[in-house]
Amino acid sequence: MSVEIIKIALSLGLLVAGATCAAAANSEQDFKAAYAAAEAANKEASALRNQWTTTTSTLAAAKKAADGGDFDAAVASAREAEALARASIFQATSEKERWKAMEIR
Amino acid sequence: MASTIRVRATSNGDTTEVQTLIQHPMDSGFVKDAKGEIIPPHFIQQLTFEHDGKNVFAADWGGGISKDPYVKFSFKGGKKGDDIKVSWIDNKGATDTTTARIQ
Amino acid sequence: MDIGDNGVCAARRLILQGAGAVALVGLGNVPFGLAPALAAANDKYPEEAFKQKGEADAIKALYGRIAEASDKVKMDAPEIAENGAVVPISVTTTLAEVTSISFLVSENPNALIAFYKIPSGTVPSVANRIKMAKTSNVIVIVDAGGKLYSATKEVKVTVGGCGG
Amino acid sequence: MNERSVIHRASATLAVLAALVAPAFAADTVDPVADARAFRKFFTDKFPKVKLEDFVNGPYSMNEDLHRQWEEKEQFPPYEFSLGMGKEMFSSPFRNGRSYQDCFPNGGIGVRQNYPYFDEKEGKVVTLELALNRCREANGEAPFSYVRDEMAALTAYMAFTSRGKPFDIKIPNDPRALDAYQKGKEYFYTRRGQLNFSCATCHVQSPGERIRAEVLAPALGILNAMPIYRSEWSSMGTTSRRFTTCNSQIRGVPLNPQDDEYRNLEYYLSYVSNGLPISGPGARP
Repeated sequence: MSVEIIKIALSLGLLVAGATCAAAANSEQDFKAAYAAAEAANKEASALRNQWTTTTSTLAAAKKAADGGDFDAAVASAREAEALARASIFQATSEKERWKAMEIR
Repeated sequence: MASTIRVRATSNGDTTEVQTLIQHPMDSGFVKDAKGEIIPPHFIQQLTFEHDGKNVFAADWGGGISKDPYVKFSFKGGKKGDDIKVSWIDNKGATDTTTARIQ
Repeated sequence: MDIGDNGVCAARRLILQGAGAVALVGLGNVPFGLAPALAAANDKYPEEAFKQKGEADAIKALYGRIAEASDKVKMDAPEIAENGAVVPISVTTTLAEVTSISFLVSENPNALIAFYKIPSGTVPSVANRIKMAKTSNVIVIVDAGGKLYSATKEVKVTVGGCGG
Repeated sequence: MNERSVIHRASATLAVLAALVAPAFAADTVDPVADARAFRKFFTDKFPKVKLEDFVNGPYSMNEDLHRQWEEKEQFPPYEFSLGMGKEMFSSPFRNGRSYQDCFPNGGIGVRQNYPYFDEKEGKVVTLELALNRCREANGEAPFSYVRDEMAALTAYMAFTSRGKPFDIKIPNDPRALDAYQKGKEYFYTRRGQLNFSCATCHVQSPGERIRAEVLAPALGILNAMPIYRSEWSSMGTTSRRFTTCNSQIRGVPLNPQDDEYRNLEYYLSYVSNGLPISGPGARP
């Protein structure tokens, strides 16, 4: 499990780094790629019956920014949405066994 | 159609206790709906209770009374089997009246 | 997921019908069947008092007099309202010759909540359920023997009764 | 061999057996009877002053100031109109002349405590709300929304006719039933949503405490009061509405009402409250 946590932490760290470095010039193409990745992750969370409302709202924010032509903001939101979706997937996976710790016996 | 007014009136021989619950939105005019638009004021303004042709209790209400309003009071007199007449009118002019028997 | 407030649908329909009936009679008129009952109240609705913002203005508009605090006015109200939308408040008094009892909430958009006429023979004791926008003083005023007496109590509200 | 030694030997054998199987038992075997016993004990130990049958009154059993407000409300409860509407709906025939009464044992009166049940034909849990909509559809009527007033009114009336009757949820001798129960339990304890809360986080670990402004209800007996009039909603809510709003409050996307997960959850939660009286319809802050 701890390996998983590290993975998540790493990916979140990379995301932040990515968002700041790329601030110079994100294109519609960048947005589309980031958005597709976020959507795919959210779909995976849905299959695990564990979507987060914040993923949905962040995806919507990304789309809105893109519609307004602000692709930097759009890409940042899409990446945040992907991170949220990945966290929800991680949660669902780790809870498969972890829930038992909470059970009243 | 079912009345908007529910009444429970009970006599202990000396006084009669009257409880009333009324189905009404009691919109104050200060609340916004899901779309962010103000829900216009819509509330009961006057409520009266009559026993034996005499007014025994009357309320003037603003929009600060809860939805589906409730009120309780007691009056001296009134016996089992007597009628209590309850009427209301709201700020849009709608009304309802019911008669309940004292238990 | 918050479900829209459809709880009032049935009531709304009924009310609209009522409004239609009034429109036929003529706006602003009281329909025939009800006239005797409301005439019995023998009083005009104190529109101005209900429109006032603060409690001082509301009291002035309603009575044109000032109230003094009295321990003979006993108010029962919760310390913390379970929800501002429904706060049970009741009052009872040992004062004689009571003609009316009113309820006010200082911090509500309109302070005056209710004004109850107490004919002779009716016990000076009322329970009702009111809305509170936020933590506030609740004031009860009893008109007894031509003088105004009041009781005040703070009720804490953690969930306001003025939002959805 | 006298009686006493028989008992001795038998209990010794049991003890050995228990010692042998204990570890595996705890990890893998599903034992609803033991679960329900432990569940009840947890709450009665945590709240020694609350009488067992009072747990069905939720937060009102945990807080004195709230209890007084509740008593005042119960003098003329806010679910009164819903109850009246439910009674009228329940006794009105469908367009084909049949009615809800034809769909339920005992004409639907005094049966709420037996729902949900495990339907061995379907191989799934059937809740009262689901049974009501199936009844409508079987008689050519459109189903009601699971989260709105009509469903709340119908279930309010049915609960009312069962008031005081203890929950009596059965798990038939069918591995699928045990599986549904176990899945319901898993759902109850599984953390979800961005807040990383499970149902148990609020309703096992923190009942009686305030989360933001609300006093949390204990999980024991929580469904006995359904449906509920919530002051916060200013309207009635069904079990489906309660489950879906709980999910969204912890920032999880709710599933569809009466999805298998919710049906199983209701099965589990009702089973562990077996023996506690039906108190619905209820009023809640």
